[in-house]
Amino acid sequence: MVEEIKKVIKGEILEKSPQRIIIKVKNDSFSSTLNALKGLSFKRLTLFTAVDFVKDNQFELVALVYSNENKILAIVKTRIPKENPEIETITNIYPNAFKYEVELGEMFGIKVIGNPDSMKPFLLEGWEDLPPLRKDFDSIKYATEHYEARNVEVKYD
Amino acid sequence: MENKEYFEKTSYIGALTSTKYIFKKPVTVQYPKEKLNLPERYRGFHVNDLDKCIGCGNCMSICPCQAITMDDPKAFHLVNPKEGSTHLRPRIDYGRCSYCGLCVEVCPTGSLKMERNLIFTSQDGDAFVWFPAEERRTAENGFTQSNEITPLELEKVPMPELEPDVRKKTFEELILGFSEEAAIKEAERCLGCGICMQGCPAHMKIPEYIDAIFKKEYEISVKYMLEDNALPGICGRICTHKCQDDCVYNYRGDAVQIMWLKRFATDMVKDYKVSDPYMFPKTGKKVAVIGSGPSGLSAAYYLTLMGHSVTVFEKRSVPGGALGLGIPMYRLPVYEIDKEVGHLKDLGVEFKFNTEVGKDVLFEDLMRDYDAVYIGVGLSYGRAINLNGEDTPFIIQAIDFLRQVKVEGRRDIPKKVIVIGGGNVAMDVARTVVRLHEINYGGIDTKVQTVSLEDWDIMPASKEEIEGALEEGVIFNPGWGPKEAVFENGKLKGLIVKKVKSVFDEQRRFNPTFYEDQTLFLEGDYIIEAVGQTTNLSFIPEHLMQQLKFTPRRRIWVDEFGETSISGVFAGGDLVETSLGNAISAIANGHRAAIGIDFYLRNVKGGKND
Amino acid sequence: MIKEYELNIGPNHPGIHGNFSVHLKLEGDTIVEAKGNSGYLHRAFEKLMEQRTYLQNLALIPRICVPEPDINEAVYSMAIEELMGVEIPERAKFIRTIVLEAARVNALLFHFGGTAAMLGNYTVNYWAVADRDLMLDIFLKLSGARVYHMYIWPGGVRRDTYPGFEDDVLGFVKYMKDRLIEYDNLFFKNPMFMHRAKGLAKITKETALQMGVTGPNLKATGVKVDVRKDEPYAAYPYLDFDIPVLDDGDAWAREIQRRLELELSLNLIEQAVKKMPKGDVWKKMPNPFKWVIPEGEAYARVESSRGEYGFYFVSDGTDKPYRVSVRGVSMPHMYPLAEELLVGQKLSDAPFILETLDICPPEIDR
Amino acid sequence: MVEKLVLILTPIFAFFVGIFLEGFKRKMVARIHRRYGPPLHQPLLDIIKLLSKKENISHGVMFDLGPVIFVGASILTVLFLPLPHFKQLTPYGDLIAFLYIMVIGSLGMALGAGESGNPNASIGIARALTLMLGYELPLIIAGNTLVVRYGTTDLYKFMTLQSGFNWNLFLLPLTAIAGFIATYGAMGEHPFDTVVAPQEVATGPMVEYGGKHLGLLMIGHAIQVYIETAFFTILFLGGASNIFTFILKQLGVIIVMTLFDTVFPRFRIENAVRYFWRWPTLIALLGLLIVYIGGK
Amino acid sequence: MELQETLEEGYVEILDHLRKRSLWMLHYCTACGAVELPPTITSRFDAERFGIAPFVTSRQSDILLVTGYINIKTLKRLVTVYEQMLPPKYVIGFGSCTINGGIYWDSYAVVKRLDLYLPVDVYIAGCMPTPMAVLEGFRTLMKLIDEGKANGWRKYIENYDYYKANQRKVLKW
Repeated sequence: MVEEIKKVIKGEILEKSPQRIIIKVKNDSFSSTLNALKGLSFKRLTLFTAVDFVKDNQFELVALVYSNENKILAIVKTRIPKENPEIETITNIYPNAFKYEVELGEMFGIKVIGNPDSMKPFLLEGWEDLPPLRKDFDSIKYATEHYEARNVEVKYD
Repeated sequence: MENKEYFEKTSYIGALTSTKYIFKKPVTVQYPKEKLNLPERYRGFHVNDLDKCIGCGNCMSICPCQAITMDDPKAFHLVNPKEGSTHLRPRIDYGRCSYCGLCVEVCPTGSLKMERNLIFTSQDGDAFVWFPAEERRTAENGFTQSNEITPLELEKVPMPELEPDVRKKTFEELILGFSEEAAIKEAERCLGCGICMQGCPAHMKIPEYIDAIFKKEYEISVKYMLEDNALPGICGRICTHKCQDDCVYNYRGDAVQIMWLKRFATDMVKDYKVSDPYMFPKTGKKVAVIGSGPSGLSAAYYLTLMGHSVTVFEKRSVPGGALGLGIPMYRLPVYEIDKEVGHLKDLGVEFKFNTEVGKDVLFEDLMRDYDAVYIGVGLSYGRAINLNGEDTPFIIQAIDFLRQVKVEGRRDIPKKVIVIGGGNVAMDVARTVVRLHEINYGGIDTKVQTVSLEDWDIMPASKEEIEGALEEGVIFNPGWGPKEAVFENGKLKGLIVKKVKSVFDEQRRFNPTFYEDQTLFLEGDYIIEAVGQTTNLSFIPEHLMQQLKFTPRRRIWVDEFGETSISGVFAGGDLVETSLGNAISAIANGHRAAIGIDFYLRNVKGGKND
Repeated sequence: MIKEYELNIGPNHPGIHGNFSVHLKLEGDTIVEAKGNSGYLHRAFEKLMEQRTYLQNLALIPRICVPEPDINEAVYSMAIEELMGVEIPERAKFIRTIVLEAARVNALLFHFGGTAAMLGNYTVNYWAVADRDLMLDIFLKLSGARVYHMYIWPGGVRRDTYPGFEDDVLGFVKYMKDRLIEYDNLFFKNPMFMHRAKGLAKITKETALQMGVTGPNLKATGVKVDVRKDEPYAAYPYLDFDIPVLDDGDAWAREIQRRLELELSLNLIEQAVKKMPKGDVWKKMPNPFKWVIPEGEAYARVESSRGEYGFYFVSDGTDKPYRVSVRGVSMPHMYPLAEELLVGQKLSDAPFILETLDICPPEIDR
Repeated sequence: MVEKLVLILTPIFAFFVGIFLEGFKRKMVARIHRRYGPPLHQPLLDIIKLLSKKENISHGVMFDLGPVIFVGASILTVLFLPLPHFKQLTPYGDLIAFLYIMVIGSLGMALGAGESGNPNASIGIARALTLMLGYELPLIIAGNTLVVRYGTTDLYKFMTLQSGFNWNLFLLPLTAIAGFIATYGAMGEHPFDTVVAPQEVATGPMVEYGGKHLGLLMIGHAIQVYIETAFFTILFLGGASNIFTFILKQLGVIIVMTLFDTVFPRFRIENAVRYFWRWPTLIALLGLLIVYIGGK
Repeated sequence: MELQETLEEGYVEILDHLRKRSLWMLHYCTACGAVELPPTITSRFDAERFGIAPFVTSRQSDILLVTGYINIKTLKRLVTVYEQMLPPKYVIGFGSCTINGGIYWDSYAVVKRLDLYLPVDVYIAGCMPTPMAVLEGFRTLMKLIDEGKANGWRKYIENYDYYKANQRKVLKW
C-alpha cells in the first residue's frame, strides 16, 4: 500500500505500523493529496482537526482518512503559518468535513476557503475572545475572570 | 439472513404477552424503605483519619477538580501533630469533587478513604465544604487504596554496593552510586509533597531538586541544592538523612533515597560553578572563619556568594574538619572533599591550613583585622569516659584513631578490638578496624566487638550502618556499660562490662543506671572510645571568654542568626545548641550565620532582629 | 393553512435525546430543511485535557460520552499505552473486553429505551433502563460507581475483579438472553414497530461510505466494518465471533442491527468470562506526579455502540497531553447525515429517525 | 327532584370515577413496567396542584376559554349519558346528539390551543381533528348498527335492552370490536396518541397550557375518560343495573385498553386515519351487514 | 385574582402539603447528570411513587432539574425556560457542577455557580448523584415545600435585578 501511495503522492511518507501511515505534505498540495488518497480506497474521513504548535508558530492540520478495504488509517498532515491561517475546503472530497472545517474556524481561527459557514459559530455562542483551542488562550484565566466561584468561609463547628 | 426473517415475523399476540408482568413482582427498589446494597468499593464521600493524616497535600495535588484545599482543621483540635506532619488537613469541596478516588489512591498514609454513602442534599450551597473527619462519618468504609495496584512506586530502587566480603578488604567507597537510569527511576518515585523539607535541618528544596534530576537537569538540581547546602556532594554521602525518615513513602513502602539522589546529581555535575545560585558584587568586607568543618565551609560559601571576602583558618593540613578527619574513606572519599573545597577555592575563598588560631594567629588579631569572625571549630576532641588506663596506648579516642587512619595513613592494629559506643562514630570505627584487620591479617583470628549502653531498639547509629557493620562481621554487645579495663603484664587483657538497667531517667534525660552485679568480661587488646566529642575554646582570650554566654548544656549561646553575645563574633556547627551533631545541621547553622553576618556587615539590624 | 413554517425540536424537548436541537423547516407535515444546532453541552474537553496531567485526565474523560463512558477510558488508555510502548497483562485485556461489552450492552439498552419512547412505547423504555440497572449494579461492585467507572486506566484496569464477579456477569447474561425474547415480542417483532420503521429513512451503502458513517448505521447498509475485527484491541483476537450485518439500511434495519449486536455482546461477554486467564491486571505505570509520555502521536480507536470512537493523541514529552482530538462517532452521523436524511420525511418521524441514528450530543459538543 | 339532584351531581361523580379510572390505569401501567407506580389518588393531587399554581401569562381570550369550553362540553356530554336507573338528559338527546356533543370538547380545545401561536399546538390540533375524522367513521357505523338493531337511538333503551347477558359484545362481536377500536382511538391511547405525542409535538394542544388551564384540561380529561368508558359500557356491555356494576364494567374497559396501551408504539397520523378507515370501518360495516341480514 | 390569592393564603399550608405530592419535573437533559434520571424515573427507583414524573414543556412543570454543568449556551435556555415556568416553581441543582463548577472549574464554556443565575432550592451532592441521592433530593424538596421554605421563585422575583445582572454578565444579552 505504501508503495502505491508513494507513486501518487509527493511528500514524506512514513509507515508507523501496519495499520498507520503518516503522510506529511506541503500545505498547497493538501487537498490534492486527499483527493489522490480517496482514489486509493481511503474513502472515509475519520477526523479532520488541527494542532497548534505554538513554538513553531504554526498550525498542523491533520486529516485522518481510512480505507475500509485495506484497513489502513492514513494520517495526512500539513503545516500552515499561524498568521492569517487559511486552507482550502475539502468538503468536495469528503462531505463530512464540513462541520470539522467550521470547527477549525471556531476553535483555531483557521479560515476555510470555500466553506460558506467557515468562521461562523458552531458550538459556542457569542464568543469574543481568542479561538479557544489555541495554545495561547488560557482557559483557567478566562474561567476565573468570567465565572465567579464559590468561596466558602470555613465554618469550625 | 435468517436473522432478518426472524424479526420480520411480527405478531400482535406476542406483543400482548408482555403484559403478563402485571402479575409479577416489580423490580423497584423502594427508596427510602429499601436501599441498594452498596459494595465494598463504593466511591462516596471521603473519610479522613485526621490523626493518621500527615497533611502532605498529595491529595490536593492530584485532584483534577481543585476540590481539595489544605487547611487547618481547628475544630478538630489536632492533639499531636507528630513529626513529619504538618498541621494542615484536606478540606474537600463537594461542589468540585468528581468522586474519582485518585486522592485515595495516592494517599501515602492510607488515612484518606471513601465511605459507602453519597447522599447529601442541602438548600444551602455553602454547606458542601467540610473536613472529612472521622466524626463526620456516616457509613462504613467504601473505596480504599490497595497495595497491589497503586499509582505510587512503593519499592525503592536498590542501591548497588560492594559485597561485604569485597568491601571489608578495602577502603574503596562501598556505595557504588546510581546509574543514570536507576537514579531517574528513583527520582520518579518522589511525589513532590515536600514533607521531607521539614525534616531536613537545612530545609533543602528536596522536591525541586529531585524533579530536576528526573528531568535530567542536573545542573539545575545542584543549583537548588546549593541554595541551602554548600556541600551537597558530601551530604549526598554521609548525611544522616532525616528527610528520608520523614518521607511519606515510609507509611506504605520504602522511602525515596533522597541522599543517594543528591549524591548522583552532584556526581553528574563536574564543576559546581555552573550551579551557583546567585552571586552578589563584592562588598569589600572581610570575614574570618575559624575551622573548615561543614559549618565553616558553609558559612564561607554563602558569605562569598554575598560578596564578602572570606579567609578560612584550619589547624590541620587538610580541610573538612570532622568530615576530612573523622569520616572513613569508604564512606567519604578524599576526592569528594577536594571537589567541594575546590569549588569554594574557585569562588575565591582563601584557605590557611596548618594555622591554629590562638597559636599561629591570635583571635584578637582576627577580631581586629576582619569585619566579622565566625567560629566553627566543632567538637574536635574526643570525650573521655574516665576508664582506667586511658593514658596507656591501648586505649584511644575514636576521633584520634579515625584521623590517624585517614590522614596519617595508620594501618597497624591489634587483633582483638573493643569499641565503646553505639553511635555512628562507633560504627565507623568498628568498620574501619574490620578493614584494617583484613589488610593486616587477612581477617584471620581477629575480632571486633562493640559495647553500647543502648539496646538494639534505641541504638543511636543509623540502621544502614548497623546492618553494614553486622554484615562485615562486627560483634555487638548492646545494653552493657564499661566497668573497668583489665590489664595484665602492662598489656590490655580485656574489658569488664556491666548490665545496663536503664539509659534514660523519667525525664528522658541521659542518665544511665546499671546492675552492678551483672558483669561480663570481653576479651580484647585494644579499646577505642567512641562515646562523644568535646570542644576546646582555649584560643579565645580570657576577657572575651567571660563575655561569651553559654547555654546550660555548655554550648555557646547564639541568637537565631548565629551571633554570639559578642558583637561581630558568630558561631555555628556543633558548638551551638541548635546543632544536632550532624553535618547537615552544621551546614544549616553555617548558612544561617552567613546570613546573620551579612546582615551585620550591611548594618541591617532591623532585618536581623525583627 | 400554514404553508411553510419553522419548528425547533429541542433542546428542551422529549423528542431529543440529550441536549441539542434541530431546526426544521416544514411544509405541511413534511420537512424541507433540517439544521442541527449543537454546543449546548460544550465543555471544552480538548482544552481541559491539555490542562491536566495524565492521571487527572482519568477523572475527566469518561464524561465525554455519558451513556457509554468506558470507551473513553479504553481509548485514552490505549493511546497512552501505544505511545509508551506498553503491553498490558492478558487478564486486564479480558476484563477490559468484558467491561467494554457490558458498557455496549448498557448503551444499547438505553438506546432501545429511547427509540421505543420516541415511538411512544414506554414499556420498553422502563424495562430497558431497569435491566440496564442490573448491569450497573455489577459495575458498582466492580468499580465503585454506577456511571463513571474510571475503571479502565492506562496499563490495565484499576482493580482486580471482585470475588463472584464471573457469576454475576454470567447471571446477567443469562437473564438478559431470556429477556431478549421478551423484548423481541414486545418491540422488535411488534407489527407496529415494523410498520413505523420499515423503509423509513433509508441510507444507501454509497451515502454511508461517503459521509464517514460507522457502526451499526453502516453495518445496517451491508458494509461489514467493525474495529473489533479490523484492528482488534483488548481481548477480541482471542474471542470467536462474527459481525452481523443487514442490508436494508432503513430505520428498521438499524434497530435490528443494534438488537443483533446486543446479542453478540452478550455472547462475547460470556466467552470472555469463560476464557479469562488468571494473573496480573495492571502493568505498573509511573508515579502520577511525574508521569511523562514520550513525544509522539497516536490514534487509538474502539468500536463503540455507535461506531468508531477514537482519540487523536499528540504528546510533546511533558506530563500533560499536548493535544487530544476526540473523534466523536455522532459527528458525521449528525452532520451531514441526519441533516440530509431528515429532508423529505414527516415531522412525526423526525425524532425517531434521529434516535435510530443514535446521536449522542455530548460527543459532538465535547 | 331526585332526577335533578342526580343530574347536578353527575359531573362530579363522573369526575371522580374518571380520576379513579385514571389512577387505576397509572397503577396498572406501572405494574406492567415492573414498578409500583403512584398512589391511586395521584391524578387528583396533580389537579389540585395545577389549580393552585399561579399564572401570569395568557395568550388571549380564546386561549383562556379553550379549557373552559373543553370542561363545559365534557360535562354536557356526561349529562347525555344515562346512568343505571337514571335517564339523565337522554330523553332530550339521543345517540346522534351525543356523538355531536362529544366533538365540542375537542373543538374548544382546538380553538384555545390555536390561539397560543405555538406551532406544536397547531400541529397537535390539526392532528386531533384529523384523528377525529378517523375514529368517528367506525364509531358512527357501529352506533348505527345498534340503531338498526334496536330501532331506536335512545341510549337508555340500549342499556335496558341489553339487560340479562344480552350484551352486544356477545351478540354483535364485530360491531363491538369496531366500536372498541373507535372508542380507544377517541381516548387517544397508544397507538393513537399522535395528538399529544410528546416526542413529536411536545404534547400538542397542551404545549402552552400550564397551571390552572392545564388543571381544567385534566379535569376535562378525567371526565372524558369516564365518558368513553361509559359510552362503550352502555353500548356494548349492557350498561348496568347499579352504579357499582357500572363502574366495574368501566374498569374492565380501562383494563383492556391499558393492555393495548402499554405494548404498542404510536401511529403516524396519516397511518392512524388510514387504519381507522380500513380495519375498524370494514369490521363495522361487516357487523352492520350481519345485522341487516340476520336481524331482519 | 386578588380573591384567589386571599383564598390561597388561607389554605397555603394545606395546599403546600398536597402540592408536594405532585411535582412534575421538566424533561430537559441539560447535562450529563441526566443519564441518572431515567433510572430514577423508571422501574428501578420509580420516582412516580412520590408523584414525580417528567413533563414535557416548561409551562406544565414545577421542577427545573439542572442536571450538572451549565454551559453558557444552555444557561440562556435555562433562564428562558425557568421564566416560562409557572410559580410556584423549584430549581434543583444536580451534582457538583451546579454548586461550584465541579470538574469543569477551569473550562471557558461552563459557569461555576448556578445560584448566581437562578434561585436554587435544593442541591444534591454527587458527580453524578445516584438515583437514591436524587430521590433524597426530591424528598428534601418536599420537606422544604411542606415547611414553606422552598421560596426560590419568590426570591427570584424579589431579587430580579440581581439575577438579571448576573445573567447579563455571562450571556452578553
